[in-house]
Amino acid sequence: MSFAIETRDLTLRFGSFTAVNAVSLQVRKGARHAIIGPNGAGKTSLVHALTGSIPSTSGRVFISGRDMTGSSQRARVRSGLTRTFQINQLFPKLTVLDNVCMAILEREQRSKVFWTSMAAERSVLEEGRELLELAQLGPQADKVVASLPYGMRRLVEIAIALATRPDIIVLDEPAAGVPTTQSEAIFERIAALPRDLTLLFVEHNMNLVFRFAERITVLAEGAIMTEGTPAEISKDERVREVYLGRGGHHAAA
Amino acid sequence: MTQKYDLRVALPILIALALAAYFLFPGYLGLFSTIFIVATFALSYDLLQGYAGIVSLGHAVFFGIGAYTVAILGGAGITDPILTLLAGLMINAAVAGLLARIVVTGNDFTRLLVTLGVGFLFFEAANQAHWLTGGADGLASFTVGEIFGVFRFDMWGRTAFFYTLAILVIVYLAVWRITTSPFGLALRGIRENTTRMHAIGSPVSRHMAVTYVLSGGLAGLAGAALAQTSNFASLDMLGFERSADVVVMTALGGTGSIPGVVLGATIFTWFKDMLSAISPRYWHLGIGLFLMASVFVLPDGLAGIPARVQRWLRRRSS
Amino acid sequence: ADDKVVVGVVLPLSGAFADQGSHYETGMRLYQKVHGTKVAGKEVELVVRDDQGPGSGDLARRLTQELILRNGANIILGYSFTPNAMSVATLLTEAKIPAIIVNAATSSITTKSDYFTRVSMTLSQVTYTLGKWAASNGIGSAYTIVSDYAPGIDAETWFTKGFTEGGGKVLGSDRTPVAATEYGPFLQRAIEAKPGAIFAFNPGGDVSIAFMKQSGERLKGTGIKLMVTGDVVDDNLLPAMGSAVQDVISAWHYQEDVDTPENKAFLEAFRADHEGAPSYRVLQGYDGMDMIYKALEETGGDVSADALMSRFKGMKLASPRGPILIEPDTRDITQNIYIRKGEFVDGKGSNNTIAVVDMVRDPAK
Amino acid sequence: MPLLELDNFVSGYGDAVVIDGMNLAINEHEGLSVLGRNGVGKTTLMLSIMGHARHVGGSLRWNGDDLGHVPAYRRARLGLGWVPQERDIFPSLTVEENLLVAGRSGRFDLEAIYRLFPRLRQRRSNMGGKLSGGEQQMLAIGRTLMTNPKLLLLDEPFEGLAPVIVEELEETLQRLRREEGFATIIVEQRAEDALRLSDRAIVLDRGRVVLEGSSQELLADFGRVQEWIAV
Amino acid sequence: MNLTSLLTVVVDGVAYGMLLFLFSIGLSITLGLMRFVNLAHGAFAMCGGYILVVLTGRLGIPFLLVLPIAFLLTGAIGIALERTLIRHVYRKPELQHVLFSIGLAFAAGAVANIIFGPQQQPIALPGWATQRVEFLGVVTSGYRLFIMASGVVALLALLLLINRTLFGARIRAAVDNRVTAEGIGINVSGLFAAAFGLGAAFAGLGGALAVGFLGLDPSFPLKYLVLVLMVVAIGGPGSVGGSFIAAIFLGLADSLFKYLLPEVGGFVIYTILVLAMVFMPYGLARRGA
Ligand SMILES: Nc1ncnc2c1ncn2[C@@H]1O[C@H](COP(=O)(O)OP(=O)(O)OP(=O)(O)O)[C@@H](O)[C@H]1O
Ligand SMILES: Nc1ncnc2c1ncn2[C@@H]1O[C@H](COP(=O)(O)OP(=O)(O)OP(=O)(O)O)[C@@H](O)[C@H]1O
Ligand SMILES: CC(C)C[C@H](N)C(=O)O
Ligand SMILES: [Mg+2]
Ligand SMILES: [Mg+2]
Repeated sequence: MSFAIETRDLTLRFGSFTAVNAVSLQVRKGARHAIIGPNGAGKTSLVHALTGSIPSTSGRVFISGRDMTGSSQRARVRSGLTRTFQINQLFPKLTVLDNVCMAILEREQRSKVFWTSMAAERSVLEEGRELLELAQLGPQADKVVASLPYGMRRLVEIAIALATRPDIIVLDEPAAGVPTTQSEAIFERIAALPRDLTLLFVEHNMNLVFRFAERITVLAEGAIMTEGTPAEISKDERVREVYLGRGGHHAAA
Repeated sequence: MTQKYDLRVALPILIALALAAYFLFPGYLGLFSTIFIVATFALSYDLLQGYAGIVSLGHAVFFGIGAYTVAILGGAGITDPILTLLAGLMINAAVAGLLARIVVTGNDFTRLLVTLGVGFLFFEAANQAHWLTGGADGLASFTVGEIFGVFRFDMWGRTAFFYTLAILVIVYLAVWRITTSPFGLALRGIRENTTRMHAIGSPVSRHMAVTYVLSGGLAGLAGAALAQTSNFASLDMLGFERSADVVVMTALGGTGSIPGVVLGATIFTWFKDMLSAISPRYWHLGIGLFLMASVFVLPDGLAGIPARVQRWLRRRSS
Repeated sequence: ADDKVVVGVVLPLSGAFADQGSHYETGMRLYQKVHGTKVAGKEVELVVRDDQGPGSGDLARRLTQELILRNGANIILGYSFTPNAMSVATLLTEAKIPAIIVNAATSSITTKSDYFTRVSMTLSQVTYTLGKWAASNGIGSAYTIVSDYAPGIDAETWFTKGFTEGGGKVLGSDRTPVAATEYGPFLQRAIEAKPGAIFAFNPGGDVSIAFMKQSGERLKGTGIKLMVTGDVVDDNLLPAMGSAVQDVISAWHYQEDVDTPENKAFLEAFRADHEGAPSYRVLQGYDGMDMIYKALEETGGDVSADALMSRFKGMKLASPRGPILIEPDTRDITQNIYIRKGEFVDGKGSNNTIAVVDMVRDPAK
Repeated sequence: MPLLELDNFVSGYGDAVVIDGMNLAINEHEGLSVLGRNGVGKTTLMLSIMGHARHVGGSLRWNGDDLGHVPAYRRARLGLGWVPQERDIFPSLTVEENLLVAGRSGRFDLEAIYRLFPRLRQRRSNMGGKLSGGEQQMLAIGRTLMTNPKLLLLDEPFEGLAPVIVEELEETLQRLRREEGFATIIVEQRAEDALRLSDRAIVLDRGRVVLEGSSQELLADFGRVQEWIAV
Repeated sequence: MNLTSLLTVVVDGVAYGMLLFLFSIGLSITLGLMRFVNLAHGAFAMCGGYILVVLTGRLGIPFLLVLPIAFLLTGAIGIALERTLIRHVYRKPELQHVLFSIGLAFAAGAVANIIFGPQQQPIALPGWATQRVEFLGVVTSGYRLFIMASGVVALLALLLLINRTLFGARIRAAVDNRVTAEGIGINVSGLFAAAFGLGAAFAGLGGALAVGFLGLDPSFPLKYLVLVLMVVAIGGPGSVGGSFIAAIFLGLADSLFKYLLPEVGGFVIYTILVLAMVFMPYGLARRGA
């Protein structure tokens, strides 16, 4: 079968430092797949290389079976792969609605239109509002992003990504900086996304990982250390040693 | 909200003030035309810097090419003002298109210097191409025809007044339309967060290049209008000082605000003219102190005044 | 008002060229101090505006327009730079207002409007004369170094013409960036060509000071003479040049040592409230006013353009620089050109006349 | 005498009052947790102690001396150490420079920090802005330790750190308190973790202390805490 | 063309480059380290120039003694301005820096015009400076040699200060995040005053040394701005070593092109600038921020 994401010996170097080292990763269509690993293991770097934010040094990337190795980030987005950021990357002075419309316009190739009014983009605006309703950001639509509490800004981060109508969405620590109660809400909302959407996420909150992931890949020093189901991973001695620690974690019920 | 304000309030006020000035100060028509031209130029720059976030220290290149286009065509017998005006627009858009690649790459700081360097290269090239541009002597003996074959540019500057005002209004509307369009929203996105724009698949460099082309073209209109109304084109029109002036005026007015920038250009030009008439030798002191003070008194530029007044009123009432 | 003549003055008074502009104004004011502000029963009023230097032809044009329309100027006196003068040509023609060019030196300006006349000189007049003189005074070969802009090219062309017509040979010609302050490499090229002399022109002020200092160092001991136009070694700049002026040959229409009674009076008036030697620019401002006063005297105060222009054409004046004539056909100036040699004695430099070429007409017309 | 003492302390930004009459004292060896929902003023409390918010009223004393008009950098030199919530790594400095600019003599020097966070040693010449999220967090903590503070203010210090690192860091902090007389104030979203780490805790709401007690008590009666911190 | 001529031209170029370095290094400190877009750099340089003119010319104080005075006095003026006005400008957007410092440059020029008049100032260099120096056929002047020596001394002094102490790192830290910098005990406002003073002092010294080459009049503050910006940009803002290499490179390129290919003279440095910025966006010192 073909994978939503497949990498072969994907490598990313910064100067002489190898952040991602010959990673061969396969993520099935519709999977809920987590990547964990020590700080600086290369998780975010892997996300960069996958999405083309930073061009990879060597190896290949396939998205929905198509070789996208040399393609621009734009091309990858257009083929259905979207990401969010570990540290919010929003348009802080714009309204929440404008934030998501920005992505819809790009998707619909309307962003190059400079001769008509934004107000005339009815369908875009409508879709934006619908999406915000879905993300439970409806009441915030006309607020400026900078005025929102952190947790809600985290949601906008995800809403923008969804506005590109991705087949595959890569989330980099979506719950970072959000209080426990809220982070669970965020994950529940993510989990409720359509099943045919492929989900790859990086997260340090093990409660969330073990609760929501179906498969886990452990990255250490840029390379894949092991991969398995949450139950397998939580038992793995090496993973405990380099990452989970003595406290350990168990697959949630 | 401010976007509607720009169109429904600020623009009519601008036109009304201009017309009032025409009748009240008939001896100042030349100055008014200059102000309209400079404001047009500033708007073209604001589109680039205030909306796409591309700082440039070489924007006068387009102004100058616009002026030379008129002068050279005029010398070759093509004298219809509307025609040469449009030629200024097109040629500049083309030149901007060629330059866009090297300008768009890099960061703010390098753009500043790349545009600066490009500006000087054009200056030097125009200086050397004596046969075409008249070198340092400039071009003065070209004909400017009558608008629609009817309105001659008279020495009192009446035709020039209405002509340059019309151009300003058209460019005002054009910039307003561009910045309130879907493309305008994308530009704001680029200014606010380029990383995210890339991540949603936006062709950031292409958007910036398109802005550069639009902005260059509009700047060409301003330059062409100056050559037409002053029957003259010379090196300084694409020189560094004009580029620096436009940056200063835009900042003074408040980048990213259309009426603010028009006001900034007006006040800067008018203030310079007034000071230099009062003290032809020492007026730099006045303009210097004025600019320094503006940083403290008007931190958001002239465009920030309404908001400050509002805040002040609110504080008083509460 | 009928009892007033308004002279509109357009000069660079701020920025990099403020120094130049201030000299012309000094000359104009000096004239009024000596000869009073009234002529033919009318008060002569100066309205001074700043055109900021060569970089603003359109501003010069607007200022001129405003002086005419708003201040009611009857005549314009000004323009230090060619482009600024060029920019007002069509305006003058349309407004029918005479203008006396106080400096701008490109030959062709006066052909652009019938209302132009000039009280300074043309570069062709000066450099052609210098070229001729050099060729017939023992200099067989030359190398030219001029600033790369229109006046520089004028200077190169006309020097070369005069020099080769006189039998000299130009071994090489370099053009330098206008604002260059580093001339070592150019001088080195010239020295290698082993010419009898180097001819140089540059735009005055700091650039010329830098050029002179560096050539002073470099040419010492090489036996190569340095020839320049007089503005490069303006009397007024000599204190800043130090010993570099020693032995430098130059051609110009005025310097402190001109021996005429008018010059004595002029210098005396100048020294009453200024230090050092006057720049030739002071003289040009002074003579510009003289032209206006003489014309008004003759017309009895008639300020109409035709009356004034007809007096200017063919006007002869006894200027401090010697006799001058405004050619009736070209409205351009004919005057003596002095060949001078620089000397530096007791810490003070001067340009001393070694030859006079009488009444030179602009060879370009 | 307490190390730090707030007496009816009021502070905020511009016209807005955020900390509204706070009484608080912290002694040597003591560990205090500060809990509360988003936006109740936890960060503002830290900023106020450091001298970065507007002091409106009440007093703030350090070893008995009034800190009211002492500028921020002097407070730091007196022994207040603060790890900002946003990490605020200096992006144009290398990892090592980030540490060195903070250095003041004492127990923690470069070597000690590198021992605590070996990862930082590996990345020592990387630019601060190019570190991974967790590495930045380590660096922020390390940088503050380099100032050898007596009172450590930690604003959500465990955010984005791998579980093993969190464990190690917790141990280190406990040991420092026991052995060196350090005092710590920790703001933490994971209330239970925070309580396990501290001796005492306060719960804030709208700039006031609404619940206070020893950590054990509060852990035992966690429901009451939950009331104040759940959304 | 022969070897000694070529060498003469190379020496010219190096001397010119050193002059550019001395002239621009102050800006590298204020713009590069402090991120204050100081377009009034030339005004401080002019200040040094007038100090030189007044002290040597009118008061007859020896040239070599005047240089440290110009350095200190300009630095003091810089600190005074920083304490009163400029420190309120740092935190404003960069365009406001531009407005403020351009305004300052204008005002400074006008003040010089009022005090000293618009004319070029005579600059009295000591005898050894105007001396022609010939070595193995290579011709240069005492002044050029002195400039070269001064450039090297300034380079070493600044390298020591910035690389061997934490001065530079502390400034960058404070610029990156003022609140956090204060939070770790850095006296930011004192540090900024010192750094600005240092930048001004070097501008004053550079100005005092440069006027012997470039002349001095009230238009000085803006006249050489572009050249100075270019050196700083190509060198990489804030990098002393980078500025040094860039300045020498520009000086040499300028000289050699003038000598070998004078036809393209006016284009050379700007072409270098554009190419450098397109291909090395962070300048020679690749410290991307
Ligand atoms: N642009 C860069 N230049 C140099 N090194 C970099 C760059 N970006 C990341 N690195 C280094 O690459 C390594 C991997 O970083 P990455 O951000 O991928 O880690 P991570 O696994 O996401 O860690 P964390 O869990 O802390 O977020 C880190 O050591 C980091 O310092
Ligand atoms: N710089 C500021 N200016 C004005 N108001 C501010 C500023 N910073 C914070 N606030 C306001 O002060 C209040 C307290 O904010 P603070 O950051 O202290 O909350 P917090 O408890 O740390 O929240 P979080 O859990 O999200 O970190 C909030 O209402 C916030 O909007
Ligand atoms: C020789 C100079 C006085 C010429 C003058 N700069 C001009 O533009 O004409
Ligand atoms: Mg990461
Ligand atoms: Mg907080």
